[in-house]
Amino acid sequence: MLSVRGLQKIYKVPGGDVEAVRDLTFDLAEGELVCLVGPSGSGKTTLLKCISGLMEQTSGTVELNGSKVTGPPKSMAVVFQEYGRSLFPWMTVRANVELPLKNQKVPKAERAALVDAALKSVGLDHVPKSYPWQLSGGMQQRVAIARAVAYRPQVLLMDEPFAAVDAQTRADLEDLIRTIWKQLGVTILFVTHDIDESVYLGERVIVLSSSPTVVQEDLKIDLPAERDQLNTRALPRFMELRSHVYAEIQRAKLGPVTEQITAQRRAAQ
Amino acid sequence: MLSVRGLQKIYKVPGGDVEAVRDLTFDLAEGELVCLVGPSGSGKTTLLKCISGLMEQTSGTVELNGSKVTGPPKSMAVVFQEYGRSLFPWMTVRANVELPLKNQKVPKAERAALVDAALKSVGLDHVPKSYPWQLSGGMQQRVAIARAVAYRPQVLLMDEPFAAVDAQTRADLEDLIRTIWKQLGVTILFVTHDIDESVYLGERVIVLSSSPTVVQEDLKIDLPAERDQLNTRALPRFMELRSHVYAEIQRAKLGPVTEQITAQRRAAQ
Amino acid sequence: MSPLKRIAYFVSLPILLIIVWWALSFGSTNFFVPKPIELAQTLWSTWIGDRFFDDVLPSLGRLTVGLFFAIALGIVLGLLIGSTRWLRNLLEPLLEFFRAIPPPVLVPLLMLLIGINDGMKVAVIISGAIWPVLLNTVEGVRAVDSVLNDSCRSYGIAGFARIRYFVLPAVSPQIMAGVRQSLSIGLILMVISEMFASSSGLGFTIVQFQRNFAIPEMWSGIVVLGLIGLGLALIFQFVERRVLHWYHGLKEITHDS
Amino acid sequence: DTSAPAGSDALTPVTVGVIPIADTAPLYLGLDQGFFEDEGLDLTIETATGGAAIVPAVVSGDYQFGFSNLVSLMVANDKGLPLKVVNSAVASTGDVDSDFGAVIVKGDSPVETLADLDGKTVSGNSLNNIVDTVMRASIDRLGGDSSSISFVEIPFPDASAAVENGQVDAAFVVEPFVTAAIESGQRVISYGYADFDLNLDVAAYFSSAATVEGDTELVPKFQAAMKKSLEYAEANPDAVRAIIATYTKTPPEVLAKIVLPKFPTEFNVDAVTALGEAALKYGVVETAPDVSTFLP
Amino acid sequence: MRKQRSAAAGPKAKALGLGIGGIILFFLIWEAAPRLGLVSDRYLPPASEVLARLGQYLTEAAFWNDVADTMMSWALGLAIATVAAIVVGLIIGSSRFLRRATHTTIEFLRPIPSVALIPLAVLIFGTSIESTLLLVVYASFWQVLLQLLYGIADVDAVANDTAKSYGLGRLARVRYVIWPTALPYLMTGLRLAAAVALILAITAELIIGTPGLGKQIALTQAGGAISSMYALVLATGMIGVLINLAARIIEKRVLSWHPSVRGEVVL
Ligand SMILES: Nc1ncnc2c1ncn2[C@@H]1O[C@H](COP(=O)(O)OP(=O)(O)OP(=O)(O)O)[C@@H](O)[C@H]1O
Ligand SMILES: Nc1ncnc2c1ncn2[C@@H]1O[C@H](COP(=O)(O)OP(=O)(O)OP(=O)(O)O)[C@@H](O)[C@H]1O
Ligand SMILES: O=[N+]([O-])[O-]
Ligand SMILES: [Mg+2]
Ligand SMILES: [Mg+2]
Repeated sequence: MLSVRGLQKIYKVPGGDVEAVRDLTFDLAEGELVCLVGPSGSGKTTLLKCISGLMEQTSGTVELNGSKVTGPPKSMAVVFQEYGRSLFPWMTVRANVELPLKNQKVPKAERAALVDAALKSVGLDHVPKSYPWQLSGGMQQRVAIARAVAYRPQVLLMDEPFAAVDAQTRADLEDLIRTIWKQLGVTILFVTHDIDESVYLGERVIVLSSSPTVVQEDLKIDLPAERDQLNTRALPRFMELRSHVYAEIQRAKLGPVTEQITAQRRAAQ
Repeated sequence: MLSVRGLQKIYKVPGGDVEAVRDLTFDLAEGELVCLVGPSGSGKTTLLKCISGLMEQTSGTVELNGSKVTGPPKSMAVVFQEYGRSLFPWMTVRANVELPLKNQKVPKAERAALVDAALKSVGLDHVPKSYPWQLSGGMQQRVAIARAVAYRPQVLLMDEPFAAVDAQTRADLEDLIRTIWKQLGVTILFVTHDIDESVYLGERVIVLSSSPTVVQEDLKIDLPAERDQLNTRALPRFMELRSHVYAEIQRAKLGPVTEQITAQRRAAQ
Repeated sequence: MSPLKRIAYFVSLPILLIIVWWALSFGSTNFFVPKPIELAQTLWSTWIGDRFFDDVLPSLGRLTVGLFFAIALGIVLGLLIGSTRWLRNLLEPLLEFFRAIPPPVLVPLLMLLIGINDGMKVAVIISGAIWPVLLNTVEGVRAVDSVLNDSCRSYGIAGFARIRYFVLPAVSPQIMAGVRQSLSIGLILMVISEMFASSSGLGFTIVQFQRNFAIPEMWSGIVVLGLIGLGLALIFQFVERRVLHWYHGLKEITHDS
Repeated sequence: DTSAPAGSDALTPVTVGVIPIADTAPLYLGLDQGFFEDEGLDLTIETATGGAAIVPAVVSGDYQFGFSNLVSLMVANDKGLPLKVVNSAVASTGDVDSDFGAVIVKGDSPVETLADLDGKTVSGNSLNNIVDTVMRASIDRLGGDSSSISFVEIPFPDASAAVENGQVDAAFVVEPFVTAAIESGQRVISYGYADFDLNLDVAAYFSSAATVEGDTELVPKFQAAMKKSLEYAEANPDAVRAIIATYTKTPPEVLAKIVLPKFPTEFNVDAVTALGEAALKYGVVETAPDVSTFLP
Repeated sequence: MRKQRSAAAGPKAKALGLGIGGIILFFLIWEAAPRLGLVSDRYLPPASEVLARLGQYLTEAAFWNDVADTMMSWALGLAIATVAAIVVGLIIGSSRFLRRATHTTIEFLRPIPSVALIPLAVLIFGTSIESTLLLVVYASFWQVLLQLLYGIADVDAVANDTAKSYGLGRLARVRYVIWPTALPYLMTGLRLAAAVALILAITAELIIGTPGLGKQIALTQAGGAISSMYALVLATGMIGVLINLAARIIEKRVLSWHPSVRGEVVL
């Protein structure tokens, strides 16, 4: 369904170019839940922006359902890493979540039901009339998640969506994502820094190298489909997988670091 | 050294008040490293703002070295949860880190050395001339950390400072904080959502209840002073402690939730 | 803030300035320099009565129409020009050209093209009052937050919905800055528009007073202008607080002035 | 100027604020001919578009003398402004068929005389001033009803266009716009000033009470120089046209054709009295000036 | 590097081309209007005639003297107004008390037309350049001040808190936080004020009669030299275009970090 081929992105900045992503190739099947991990600055956000058609890649292609992505496709929702800036400060929490549905001309009653359900599922049913800037960081992030969930997209891109919430909420939200994924058959690409999370959530984990970025590893997560926070995380296979990913990330971070630095120094000259 | 007594904060908003913090009382001794955990929206950021003198509490007192905090005290540095907004987009990374030192009239050479060391310690010595908006989320967050580190404060308040960085970098930064803490004898209050992190880093962990917030637990972390990522985390005592904190947070989250909702509903009417 | 304190803030500085002015003009015999007491008397006798209905109200009517179109056009053009780079490149030099033309030479031209009527006077008001709104809107549109913009695009919010739900609110703080400027500039141009091809109106009357050496009356006319400006500012403030309440919350601006 | 020869430091510097039109040609001629220097005056001429700048400058003493139309000076006198008329300046030609100020209408306008203007729209450069006062007086004298006319303000340069576009039915203009209007096919229905009085003083030179009292020698010197200048101008129309070309932007071909005003050395007291009474009648002033004290 | 530069010159040239295209289009309409008899060419001469007259002006030293005189009043007046507005704006803007206390007075004074102040200016300063300056300064001061006040209100709460928590005092915050935040607003204020200052410089010359383009415009108006008048007006407009060009260049430099400018480079 989603196919990324030889994706390269070079940011043109005064004083030299920054090659954020060098060469990424991978596929997502319809209804897959894939986690993406990689060192800070490895180009995960960049990749998501290219996939969602918000930014033009320098070379390579992104295809969705067989057709090239040139602009933001309908039926795709993105949860941005900069959650604070992705909410409209002039709208209440409720209006923020409702807006994409309103724009899709979803009937009022159905809209209300979707919004209520989404807000409830992220534990924010008590603040619909608040404005985003009246909320804590974690609450803001959950509003952004609720907006994506209420939208019922076919493809969901999430960029570290749980970074600002507490451990318990995080666990709840992880289960929420898996539930939605299973119920609605949505295809999910989920960026996270939490290795346990990537293994717990994903059917596959893609590990990116550090910048300039390539796919370092594409790991199948062969855990049972039914997962729960206590038992799944206690499975020996879970431990194995998380250790494996951890090692990969360490390798990613240590490995090409020198190469990266020299490359950027070169670019800066 | 830092003493919080009966702290209460009520946000006045049109349509009702929000009691973010009800009654917080705790002390930090000089040179202590305390972690603060609590559910999303429990008032951690609010508390930090009151301690740093950026916001006036509704009642209660904050004392630093015996004198009441009424404005931002010198020799205190804060790393904000909204790292993106706390960096000045009109300054390069280097200038952002340098600014507080420049303002303190630190001599140029010393300043340069401090800035270089701080940037190096967070792994950003290759991008001093970039602007914050040219960096990834994790890189921005590390700039904010570098700025606090370079400042050499007596008191360091950090609000989820590692939320946006990858696991490996996070581990490195944790060790960085412990090193600085030990070397410089700085008093640190560290807000985190990562339970393992709170136990690994802190000498004490304070668990907040959910809103309206009180101190639910003040836990001494009796782990050896010398900690390292592999061995400390494998200690049985570490496991015990983290389970304890986890249980507390779960209790915090589940416990007063109904109370919280009714309170806020009341306020909204 | 208590109403009393509010009133105190409202009148303190003006009263202080009037006292200073009174003290300075106390011994003055200069014909052109007004004195507070004399001016207050003149203000009453000159503007309360027929003149209010014959001169002030029609002027205010034209001002209202002119400001409405200036603001509406400024916003609409600003949104278009700000979000379409080729349009901006095409029009900017031309607009800058017209922006620099002084009203005293522009008015005869408008007279030629539009005629001698209220339409011409309204056009003069628009020709000056549009710029602050237009420029601020253009600059605001150019600077909308990139993450918010991406959010909109990714949820397929485009076209009119994008303007309505994203661009307009996002730019509203800057639009408001422009509108506030436009109010006083509109008032100034209302005066200038009545300096030509006119036989009534507040501006016409002020100029008549000036030419006929009715100096206290002239100053009283200027005071009327100031008071109208103040009235507009109060209305504006009321509107702004409602339109920008989210912004003031976001920026932690406490308003109680 | 600053590079004046050693002998000239005996000269008294004097600044006159004028409007750069044909009416003030004698002053320029007098400067050119050295009449002012002869009287011990070092003359500087400053120009402005109207009284808004000239009157305050004279009142403040920045200028010693200024040029203004007579009705403005009557209004100032009426309002108690301490101005003093010191010298005649310009007057109508004494010819009802050719003067420097005229009421023009469109070539195909049905309006033939001032009396036909009832109920119509007429422009002047400045309302409640000399132009509408003389027009009203002439209209009422001819049996029209000046109160039925709506007067609007249109500057002289823009009036002909307004007439042509039908925005006004008639307009009072002065040279060079009279000539230009006629050339473009518009018609003159009245030479307004001459119609009011064949020899109507239209404008004057004035000073402030403070200046007059401050230097009792100054005004006589200025008057002496002005007298010579006005006489010279009256006697040398070609010199007048030549000098106008130096300080105005009137195209030479137009300048050759314009009707020059008269430059009298004495006021026509009867005409000024009548003008004052008309100003009173039409509400321009509250009391008519006492000509014996108003004029020098 | 070279490649990059030529790539950057592409859109720049295109922008310039479009801008010139816009102006040419305007001239064509202007040329056509009198030629087609929409307005009489006696009152609005065709563009070609006016351009020819302007071309003639450009070769005259006196014209350039007038331009210099006008630009002198413009530059001085704008500079004084800007500096004054910045100082006053930063003082008022960073104090809630002053903001409230001055509100009435500012709103009362702003709508007073500069032209109404001409008699007063002449009374105080005579017909010297100071009179012109007073009018220019009075009119353009408010534009800068108001924009600055709105700019100051735009300071990000988190950025301001950051500065406070690192011990940046009021002055340091003004310099490092408030100033950069307000700068985009200030630039707009400056562009508004630059045009107003030019307008008032010319209007003051026109009415008071101090030397400069305005006085020439008054002379050509009074003399019925219509093409010359429009040529001078054209010159005025062109000065406005050049001023804006300069403002844009300054803006590119001082606001390179700002989304309005950086957004145009990236992507
Ligand atoms: N606008 C930009 N201009 C220049 N360089 C940029 C820009 N945006 C990102 N980069 C660079 O591209 C690289 C990848 O950034 P990106 O934000 O995609 O990383 P990331 O994987 O999302 O990191 P993180 O986990 O920290 O969010 C970084 O080196 C960053 O500095
Ligand atoms: N400006 C404000 N106006 C009104 N309510 C506010 C404001 N700021 C915070 N609150 C409320 O105060 C409570 C505590 O917020 P705070 O940001 O301190 O939480 P937090 O513990 O930092 O949460 P998180 O872990 O999600 O960052 C929340 O319920 C929030 O909605
Ligand atoms: O202030 N103005 O007269 O334009
Ligand atoms: Mg990222
Ligand atoms: Mg927080």
